[in-house]
This record gives sequence, C-alpha cells and structure tokens, in this order.
Amino acid sequence: MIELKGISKSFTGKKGSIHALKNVSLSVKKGEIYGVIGYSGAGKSTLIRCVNLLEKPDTGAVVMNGVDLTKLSPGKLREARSKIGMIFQGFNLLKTATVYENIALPLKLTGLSKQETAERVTKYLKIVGLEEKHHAYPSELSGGQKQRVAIARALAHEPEVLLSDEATSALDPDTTEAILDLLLKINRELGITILLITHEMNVIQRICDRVAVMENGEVIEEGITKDIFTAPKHTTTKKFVNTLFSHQIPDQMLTELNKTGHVVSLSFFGKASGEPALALVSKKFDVYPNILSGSIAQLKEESFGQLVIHLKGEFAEIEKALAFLRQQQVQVEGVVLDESKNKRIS
Amino acid sequence: MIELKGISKSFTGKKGSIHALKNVSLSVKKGEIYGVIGYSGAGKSTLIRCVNLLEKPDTGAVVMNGVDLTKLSPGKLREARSKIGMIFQGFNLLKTATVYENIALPLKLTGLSKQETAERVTKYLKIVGLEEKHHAYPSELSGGQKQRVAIARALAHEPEVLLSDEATSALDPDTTEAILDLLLKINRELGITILLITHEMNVIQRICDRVAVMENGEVIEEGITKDIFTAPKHTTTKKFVNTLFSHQIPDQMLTELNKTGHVVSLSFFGKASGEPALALVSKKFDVYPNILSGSIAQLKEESFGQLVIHLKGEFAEIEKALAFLRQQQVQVEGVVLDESKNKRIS
Amino acid sequence: GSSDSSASQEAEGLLSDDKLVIGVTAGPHEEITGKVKELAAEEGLEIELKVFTDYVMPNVALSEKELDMNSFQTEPFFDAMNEDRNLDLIKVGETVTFPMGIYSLTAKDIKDLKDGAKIGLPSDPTNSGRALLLFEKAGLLKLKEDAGIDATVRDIEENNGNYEFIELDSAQIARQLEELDAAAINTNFAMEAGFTPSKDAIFMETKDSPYVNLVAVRTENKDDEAIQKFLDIYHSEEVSKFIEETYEGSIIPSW
Amino acid sequence: MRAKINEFLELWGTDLWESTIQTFQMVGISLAFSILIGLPLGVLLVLTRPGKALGNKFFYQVLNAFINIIRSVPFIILLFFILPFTKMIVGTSIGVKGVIVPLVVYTAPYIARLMESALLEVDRGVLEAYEAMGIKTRHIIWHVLIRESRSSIILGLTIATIGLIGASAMAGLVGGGGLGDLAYRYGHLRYEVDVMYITVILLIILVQGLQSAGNRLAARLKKD
Amino acid sequence: MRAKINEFLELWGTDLWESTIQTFQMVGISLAFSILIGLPLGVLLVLTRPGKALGNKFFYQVLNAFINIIRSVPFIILLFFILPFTKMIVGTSIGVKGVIVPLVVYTAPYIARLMESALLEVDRGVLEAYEAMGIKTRHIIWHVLIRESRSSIILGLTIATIGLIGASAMAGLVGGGGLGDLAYRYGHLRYEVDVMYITVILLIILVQGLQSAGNRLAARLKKD
Ligand SMILES: Nc1ncnc2c1ncn2[C@@H]1O[C@H](COP(=O)(O)OP(=O)(O)OP(=O)(O)O)[C@@H](O)[C@H]1O
Ligand SMILES: Nc1ncnc2c1ncn2[C@@H]1O[C@H](COP(=O)(O)OP(=O)(O)OP(=O)(O)O)[C@@H](O)[C@H]1O
Ligand SMILES: [Mg+2]
Ligand SMILES: [Mg+2]
Repeated sequence: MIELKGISKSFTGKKGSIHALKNVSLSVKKGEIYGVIGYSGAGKSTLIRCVNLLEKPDTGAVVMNGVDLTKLSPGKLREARSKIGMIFQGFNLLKTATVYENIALPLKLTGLSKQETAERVTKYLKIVGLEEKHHAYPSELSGGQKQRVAIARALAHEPEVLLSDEATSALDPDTTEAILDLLLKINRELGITILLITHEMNVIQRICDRVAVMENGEVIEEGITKDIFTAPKHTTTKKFVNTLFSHQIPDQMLTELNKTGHVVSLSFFGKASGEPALALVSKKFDVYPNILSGSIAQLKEESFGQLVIHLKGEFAEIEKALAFLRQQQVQVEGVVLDESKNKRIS
Repeated sequence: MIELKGISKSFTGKKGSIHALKNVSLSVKKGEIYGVIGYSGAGKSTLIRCVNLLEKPDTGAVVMNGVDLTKLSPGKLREARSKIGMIFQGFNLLKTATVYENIALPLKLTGLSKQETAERVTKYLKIVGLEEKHHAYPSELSGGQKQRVAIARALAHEPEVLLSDEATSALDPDTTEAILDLLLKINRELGITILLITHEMNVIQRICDRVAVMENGEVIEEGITKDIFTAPKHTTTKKFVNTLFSHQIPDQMLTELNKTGHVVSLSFFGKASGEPALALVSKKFDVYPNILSGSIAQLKEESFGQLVIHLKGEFAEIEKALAFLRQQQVQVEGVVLDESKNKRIS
Repeated sequence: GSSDSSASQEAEGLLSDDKLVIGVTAGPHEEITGKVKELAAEEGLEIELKVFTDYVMPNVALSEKELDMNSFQTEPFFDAMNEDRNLDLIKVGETVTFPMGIYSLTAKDIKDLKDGAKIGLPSDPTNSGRALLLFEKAGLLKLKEDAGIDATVRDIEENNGNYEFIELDSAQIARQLEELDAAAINTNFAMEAGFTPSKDAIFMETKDSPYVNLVAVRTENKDDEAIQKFLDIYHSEEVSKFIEETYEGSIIPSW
Repeated sequence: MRAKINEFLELWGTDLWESTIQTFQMVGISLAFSILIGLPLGVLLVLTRPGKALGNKFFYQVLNAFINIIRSVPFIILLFFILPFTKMIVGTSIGVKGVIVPLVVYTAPYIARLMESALLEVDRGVLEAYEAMGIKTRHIIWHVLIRESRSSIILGLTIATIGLIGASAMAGLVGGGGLGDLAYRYGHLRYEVDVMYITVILLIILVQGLQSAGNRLAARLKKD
Repeated sequence: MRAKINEFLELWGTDLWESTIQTFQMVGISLAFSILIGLPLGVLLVLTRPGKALGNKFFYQVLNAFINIIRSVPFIILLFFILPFTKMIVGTSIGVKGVIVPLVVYTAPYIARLMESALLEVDRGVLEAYEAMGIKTRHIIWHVLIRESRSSIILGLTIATIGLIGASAMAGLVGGGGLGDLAYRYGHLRYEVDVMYITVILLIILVQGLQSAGNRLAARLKKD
C-alpha cells in the first residue's frame, strides 16, 4: 500500500544542515495499522509528512498503490492526496471557522452535497464527543477539544489511508481509548490503512499490527508488534517497551530484598502466561514469590507481561524454581537495576 | 501557598455561555506538587490560567502567599507574576526568536546580566537536551522539541511557583521521565511549588503529592495521591486510576476461564503487597492462581497494584483462598467486565 | 526676508540688494524668470526661484515673507485675492500677457457650436474667470451682474445653448480637446499642442485684454532697490527677444 | 444662525450634493474594480513566490516589477500619463468616468500590496492541511488563504479606500469633481473657507464611518 | 546616441540631480519622523483597544477618531490646511522644509494604521506568555509585539514609503521640488516628455529598489 524507499531529507539552515531522515525504507500493507515510535526529534513527523509529500524528500520514492507519488504531476498528486487523511501534530484548524465548518469545509470542497456533508459532520462530531461545541471557534476550545476536531476532520473525509501524527497526545485516557477504538473499527470495517506516530506505547499495544522504531532519522527496528514487545533488540526499543511497565524499584529496597532472596525479572508471552507458572513455582518449591512491580497486558488477544518478583527462600531452591520457570518458556533475567543512570536527557 | 477560593468563570459567546469553572476551591501548600486531572474540556486549563489571572475569574479569590491577586494593582500583579512560571499547553514561543533567544529574552528583561543569562540558558538547554538546537527557530523544531523549549523557558526563570499545563504531553516516555525527575528535583531541592495539569496518570503517580480530579468545571475529588489511587470514590477518578493498568480481557476468554475457576480482581497497597500473598495462596490452598493482567507499581516508595487473576480450582477452595487474601488486606472484587460499554464518548 | 539678507536690512524690513527670492508658477513664468535670473547674475543680482504648482501659495508665501517677490498672476486675480485675504501686496510692474482663445476641432466658427456642446475651460483661478468672460463675450452665456473676474461656473446666469462647461487642468485642455466641442486655451499651451493661434482659434481675446501678468511685492518693499533692478532686467531687450523666440507670439511682452 | 445655514445651503447645497455623489461614484466604482484586480494580484504575489504553491520565480518577478512600476508613478503624473489608455478603456478621459481608470490603475496595485502583506500572515500549517487533503488550489485560495486573513484584508481595504478618497481629490484636474476637488478649488484657491470646512467635515464623516465600519467588521471576523 | 545623452545631461543633469536630492531629503526626513510618530500610535491603537493590555475605551476612541480626521483630509488640501502649523514647527511653509511637516502629518497616521493592522496579527498566546512572566508592558511592546510582527511592519513601511514618495510629488504646490514635481512641471506643463520619462524612470528605480529591499528583509525576518 504505502512504500517508502530510501527516503532522505535534510533541512538546510544558516547554521549547517540537519539530516532529518537518513535513507528510511518502510512498507505499510493494505489494511494494516502501522505505528512509528521514537524519541522527540527522531524524524517521525518528517517521515509522515513525506508520505503525502508535504515534505519533498531529497531522495527516495514514495510508492502508494504502485504509483510513485514523487513523480506525479501536481494535478495527479492532488488526486492521490484526496484519498489520504492526515491528523497533524499542531491541529491546523481554520481559526475563522467554527468546529462544524472546520469539518464541513473540506467535504464541501470535495463535492459532497450539503445534506451528506451535514450528516457526516454530525456523525463524526458525535464520535469525538463534540456535538455541543459545533458552533464554537477553535480559540474557544480546550487543547483536547481542538485535537478532537482535527481527528474528526481527517476521519470525516473517509480516506483510504490515514496518517496520524500524535493524534491522541493531548487527550485524556478515556477519550484516547475511544479514539483508538474508533481507529480500530474503521480499520477493520472499512479496511482503512493507518500509519500513526505516537509516543505512547499503549497506543501501539492497543491497535498496531506493526511498529517501526526511529532514532536520529533512521528506522532502527521494525517488525510485528508482538515481536517488538516481547523481544526488543535495540536499547531504545527496550526503553519504549519498558514504559508499559513501571519497574523502578528503589535501590534501598533492592538491597533489603536481596538479603532474603533474589530479585528477578520475568517476561512471558501468550502460552507462557496462560499456564499458572508462578503458582506452580510456589507449590513445587520452597520459595515465596512476591511480585514487586510489573504488569501484564492483553496484546491483540494474547496476554503478555513483565514482572519483577522477589523470590524469598534458599539459594538452591531459588535456582531450581528459576530453572523450572525457564522450562515454562518464561524469560528470566537477573536483578533489574535502576535505569535512571543512562537517561537520554539529564 | 496558592489558595483558590470559590472561583467561577463563564465564557459568553453568541451561542449562550459556557460555565467553565463552577465555584472551584483548591489549596496548594508550599513545596507541594499538586496535580489536576480530568477529561478534555473539564476546565483544567481555565483553572490554571486563573491562578496567574491570565483569565480573570468572574467571582472568587486567588490568594498567593496571603495576598489576593485579584485585588492587586497592575504593577503589583506584574511583580507577583514574575515569581510564577508557566508552561503553556500551546508552547507560546516567539516565532522570530531562536531557541536560545526564547529562553534568554525573559531573563534579560527581568534584569539578569548577560553572563548570568547565558549560563542559565545553557544550563536549562542542557537539561532539556536541546544544546545543539540553540540556533534553531521554533518553525525548525519538532513538536516535542518546542515543548522542551517552553519547559526550559519556564524553568530558567527559576520561579517560586510553577504552573504546568500538560508539559509532557508531546514528549516521548524517556524525555517525560527526565522532565519529571527534573520537576521532582527542583521541587525537593529548591522547594518550588508546582501545580500541574496532566492527563497521564503515571505523571501523577510519579511526582504528585496531591491530586484533584475535575469534571465539568468542578473539582469532584481531591486528596493525597495514595488515597486517590487506592480508594478512588468517583467513577471518573476510578477510570483514571484504572488507566495505569490494562484490564481489558476479551469476553470470550472470560467465559472460557469461568468454566475452570473464578476470575477476580485484586487490589493491594503498601504492606499488603509486601507479603507474598499470592504465593501463600497457592501453597495453602488447592488453587492455581494465574495472573491474567494488571500491574504493580511503585507509588512514592510504596508499591501498589491491581491484578486480575484466574483462580483455577474447586469452588470451595477458591472461596477459602479469597477469604485468606481478604485477611491479608488485599481488596478482592468480582469478575471484571469489559467496561467499554460505558465510555464517555463513543 | 530672503535667507541671507543682512541683519540690519532685515530689521528694517528691507530687501537685500543682491539677492531676491522669487515665487513663480511652473510653466512660462518659470522659464521667463529663469532667463531673467541668468541675466541678473551677470549684474550681481542673485535670484532664487521657488517654483509652485499652486496659485495661492506664491501670494501667501510672499505675504508671510517667505518670498521677496512673485511673478505669476494676472492683475484681476491679484486684486481679487489681495482683497479677499487681506494681503498687503502691491503690483510693482507688468510682465507678459498670455492671450486666451477658444479652439475647436469640429466647429469652424463660434456660431457652429451645437446645443449641449461640451466646452472646456481652465480650472485654475487665474484663468477660469477669464475664460468665462471670454465665453460671455463670444455670446455663449451671460454671467451674473456682479461676477467679475473671479467668476466661476457657478456664476453663469444664462446658458445660451445648454452648453456643458467642463473645468480642466489648463495644461491639459489642449490634449483633451478632441473630447470636447470647444475649449478656452491659453495660447502657450495651444501652441505646444500644435495650434497656430491666429489661424486655429475660433475666438480670441482682444489685444487690449486686462489680463496682463504682474510682479508683486509686499507694500513695504515697493521702493526697494533690488526690485527696480529686477524689473529693469525683466523689461530688457534680451528678455523680450527670448520671449519672442521661445513663444513665437503666443506670449506677448506687455511692458 | 438658522438663516445663515439656509443661506449657505441655498448657495452651496447643490454643489455639495453633487460633489458628494461624484465622490461616491468615483470611489465606489474605482474601489470595486481595484478590488477585483488587486485582490487576485495580491494572491498571485503570494502564491508565485518561490517555494509557495504556484512557485514561479520568473512570473513572480515580472509581476512584482510591474506592480512596482505602476506604484512608482505619483498619482498626479499617472493621471496624465495614461490618458490615451483611459480614453481607450472608457472612451473619455474627462469627468467622473475619465478619472476612474487612473484611480483604478493607482489603487489596484496598492491593494495588491496590502493584500500580499495580509495573505502572508496566514498560518502555513493550515494551508498545508488543505493541500494534504488534495483540495484544489483555487479553493484553498478562497476558502483558506482569503478566509483566514479576512480580518487583515478588511483593514487593508479600509486603508486603501481612504487612500483612494484622497487621490480622488485630484480628480478636478481632469474635471472629475468630487468633494476633495470642491474643497481645493473653492475652499483653497477661491478662499471660500466655509465650503472648505464643510467639505472637509463631510470627508471626515465619510472616512470616520468607513474606518469604524472597517474596524468593527475586522474585529468581528477575527476569531482568535 | 552618446552625444544625445550628453546633451540631455548637459541640459537637465543639474535639475535631475537636485530633484533627486530633494526627493531623498523630503522622503528620508518625513519617513523618519513619520515612523517615530506612527509606530507608537499604531501600538497605542492596538493596546488601548477594549480588552487589550492598556484597554481604555475613551482614549482609544479619541485616538482612533483623531487619526481618522487627519486621514480624511486629502493631501492636496492638508498641505494648505495646516500651513500655520507648518510655519510654527519649522519656521517656513514653503520649499523642502515646508513640505516635510505636511508629509509627516499625512504619513504618520497612515503608518499608524498599517502598524495597527500588522500588530493585530501577533499571536495572543505569546503575548500572554510574557504577561504571565510579569514582563513590563513596554518590554512586551518592543520585544514581543513589534518583534513578532516585524516582517509585516517592514512590508507596511515599504508600502507607506512608496505612498510618501507619491505624495512628495505634490511638493511642487508649495515650491518643494523633487522628482515627482520635476516630472509634473516639465513633462506635463511644458511638454518636455524626455524629462518626464527620465524622471519617472528614476522614480521606478527608487521604488523598485525599496520594494525589493522591503520584500527581502521581510522574508528574512519571517521565521515561520
Ligand atoms: N523545517 C525544519 N527546518 C530545520 N529542521 C527541522 C525542520 N523540521 C524538522 N526539523 C528537525 O528535524 C528533526 C526531526 O524532526 P521531526 O519533527 O520529524 O521530529 P519528531 O520525531 O516528529 O519529534 P516529536 O516527537 O518531538 O514531534 C528534528 O531535529 C528537527 O529539529
Ligand atoms: N475563550 C473561551 N471561550 C469560550 N469557551 C471556552 C474558552 N476557553 C475555554 N472554553 C471552554 O471551557 C471549557 C474548559 O476548557 P479548558 O481549556 O479549561 O479545558 P481543559 O480541561 O484544559 O481541557 P484539555 O484537557 O482538552 O486541555 C471547554 O468546554 C472549552 O470549550
Ligand atoms: Mg513530531
Ligand atoms: Mg487544557
């Protein structure tokens, strides 16, 4: 569906140039929800803006449905763009138009009848929960409300491809949840392909089929969500995955606990967690596993989790218990240290 | 330190008026980090803007250090404001100034020497990880980078009170973590009072001493973070607290599991989780507890969690196990149903 | 007084002997006075020209001592203005006359003008009243009894042929004549536009017209030395020759 | 007093009325044409800039220079300079009709510049949003570019209209009449001070009304 | 050709040179004063609007009306209307000196309006950010309001300067001279078309240079 082939993009300013994208290749299949994560400034927005050529890549091709968009005439490009919806990081609403008009105008301009327009607008306003705000101007809206208008505008267009740049970053969890449900729904029911940027791992977890991780203008890791979550290779990816769980255990507590046993981190996925592994451990061996922190989540129908547990007991018993867990396909890692020492920014 | 007394605020437009704040009272103690959460449009931004009178409340008093700001002359108000830093939801950077100038200008205008200014700017640029961007203009920054400049600008001012409106909403988890650490640090070391708005519960969890939950312009619940997290009263609060955990278990799976046992939700806090309660259960009773989902987190040095577990076994044994858990001060609740049916927006 | 009058002379309100600031209007006055300036320089009289394109400022500026003298207006206009605005100015000499004629591209005779014909006349005050009086003389209209030289189109009492009178910039009329049925044009502009006044005009002012241009000064300076010196040069043979050569009879020395 | 006013009106009423009508005609018609020409030119000035939607360096520079050339010629000269052109367009170079062409030639490029300045303030992001939706450029021009800057456009047009009223005062040079001409010819040249004051007061009322209307409309159209 | 040019320069060189100098003097000095007066007035027009930082309905309306009144009077009338004032200020009412006062009176309110329009475009949020930091209003004016709108301000000033050059062509009315007047006097009144063309070309070069410089500066100062 969408194929980015060797996209590079530099911004040249007076103070040297910034290589925002370095030979990025990516391919999003039809009907897929594809997530892009990465640190602030990694090049995510630039990448997504290259997809509909709002940013013209220096080199590389943007192939959509087999057509290289970079080679199209302005007229053809316009046509191609009319099938792509985009939610911008900065909302980009018309200041002089009401909520209703902001959503209605593009529809009107693409030739929808007045009645159809009205119906669509009403439908999507309802979906984003802003019916009573239809007469308000953007300056009279809260941050989250603006973002919801931008979402409604993009969706009301009912595009084949949706590009979403941090669509839920200004939204409360409940609204986020609703928007994500909506994205899943349109993806499933209408087969809309979605390329989304987010920094919230739970967005990825909830709806993405595949994920790419970007760093410094490059895609450093890419794959289906399950693999990325369960076996992240790159440290950056690991950090992102870890944010789904809160593992920070105060050093003091660690020292304390290590006196009476062993602190280990367990990761399990799918089948592994389906079996009551921990329960078996405490039944079979003379150890008292206590969960210190961690979480278990449903990842597209399979559960998946990380737990930091304290195994209280004799060393020998603990060894046996760990061996048993490994046998049960639970990944066991040693003591988790406070990672705050290798932060990206201080 | 900051006391809001009976603040009301309406916005009057052509289409009737919106009661954005309804008699809100709130008090933030000196040296405290106070969080405000609530749905999009609840009135959070309006509230925080009332604190430094960017929005003049219709009624009510804003008392800071014993002085009612609403009664001050413009000159005195300016003086009071110079001790309040603010991070805006919309960044509000000077478009015509570089990153460096954006942070330096307010410092220069408040009379700092050139050298001091330079030192401060460099220091805070480093803190937010934007040293190499000091020559860039806001239009050349990514969303998260802009937000970090806004943060640096507010902090470089070294205010006594910091008002923060969604300061980390556009940031990746790693950067968020760093900013939160920084806020904690300035709060602890310099005693800066912080009033922050967020929709991310992990921000509250990580740094807030107290929390207020807003809905429809009212504070519907308020208290110390621990209490709000462990015993949320209002459904909205519960929803927010629950977002820290992912409990959605597909209906199909629930039905399946209920055939071989019981699905229950356990909540525990502090001591309760210190004891290896679950381990004891599997040792003492003929049940196999399997964690389906949930998480355990460190909340200002005490751990606290919610787990949805499946107890496989005979009904009688399960009953005994649950009784035992209750004895251990673990809160036990029945089967968790899919909550998606009572979403705020559809 | 002029910028470099000596202090003592200035104190007495006298003009400097060797320098005059003279206001003229753009066009022939500027050119002729320019010639005078050249000649005066040889005789040790420095002349500074201030060129105006307005017909009120030269008198106002003279009266306010911004100028020492001006040369741009006809006597009737001068009298009217001097009285209207209570200026204390006086005529000290006469200069030239620009006869005025009525021209037409279509009519051969003033009697050929049809009813409702469009007739142009200059809009500036030194020429418009004069044009109207010329029209009256030509029998196109009748002015109010008391109209006199500062008559305007508002003073037309009887319009003998429903003529439409259009006031235009005096320099412009000749160029716009084809859009008009007839117009009053100063001879100098008519010539510039390629007319031969004696042949092409369908009606002409008589030679003894009262519209002789003059040199004016503040009354208090009427006897100052420099003024006589200036007039002498103006009235010299050379200037007269210059005028004849340059204007070929459309401007007549009137001293 | 009463009698005096009556007398004045008796004397000047018709002239004032006529001049007012002439001013309205000159300004109204010229303004309409100037907007029709100036606004599109302003849009072109913005859109053909290198890097913008229709970026075309050559076209932009030609247009830019062309507008500059016209703007270079002071109105008093322009009025006469383009006489043949005026005559060609409206068949006459005198009267209200004859002054409209030079007024348009004078005002249209002026409006183009004011529009350019207003249009340049439109947020790039919003334009991008509409480009990204594949909206046609002409729709973007009207529904985004002009719409979003309408408040500045109104203020710019108010400024231009007042400039136009000022220029129309020179209409007398080609027999166009109007209030400004009345004030100049009778008030200034013929020293009828009453007429001058009354005319100027009429102009002030006109301009005051225009500016207030402009300000109010601009404020109402501004939604941020 | 060569000889012809030489002859032309022989004849007209001095006049052209003098007129150019006069134009530069008139425009330069008037512009400087007009900016000094117009920019603060524009700022006041924005800041005293009801609801703004120094919101003062009465002051705003008086200022607004005052500016309108001056803007109402066409330059050709203004020039004479304020003669006594001109004389009071600069001691003379004719020549280059005498025309500067009316040019300033004409241009300053014009600049004020253009500045008002530019300043109104500054993002409210940024102003709020600085208010929230307790920055003094005069600092906000200079470092935020004017800074953020500097690109529009430059374009506005360019427009105003070109208008000023146009108005200075009427300096001849009070004996001020300058290029515009030269073109009018020789070209129009005396049918010396060569002079007219050359003068107009000089004006075009001047305006073209100004507008290009203005455009370039504005583009460079615009950072979004
Ligand atoms: N117009 C521009 N000019 C110069 N540099 C730019 C421009 N746009 C982006 N950049 C730079 O390119 C890099 C990538 O920016 P981009 O907006 O793609 O980041 P991002 O991954 O979307 O970050 P965020 O999560 O903060 O939004 C950044 O370092 C940014 O400063
Ligand atoms: N200037 C205004 N005019 C009219 N209504 C306004 C204005 N500002 C805010 N509101 C309304 O007041 C309510 C509260 O807005 P506020 O910005 O305080 O919400 P919020 O809690 O900050 O939401 P978010 O999380 O989305 O930022 C909203 O319904 C909003 O539409
Ligand atoms: Mg981004
Ligand atoms: Mg908000």
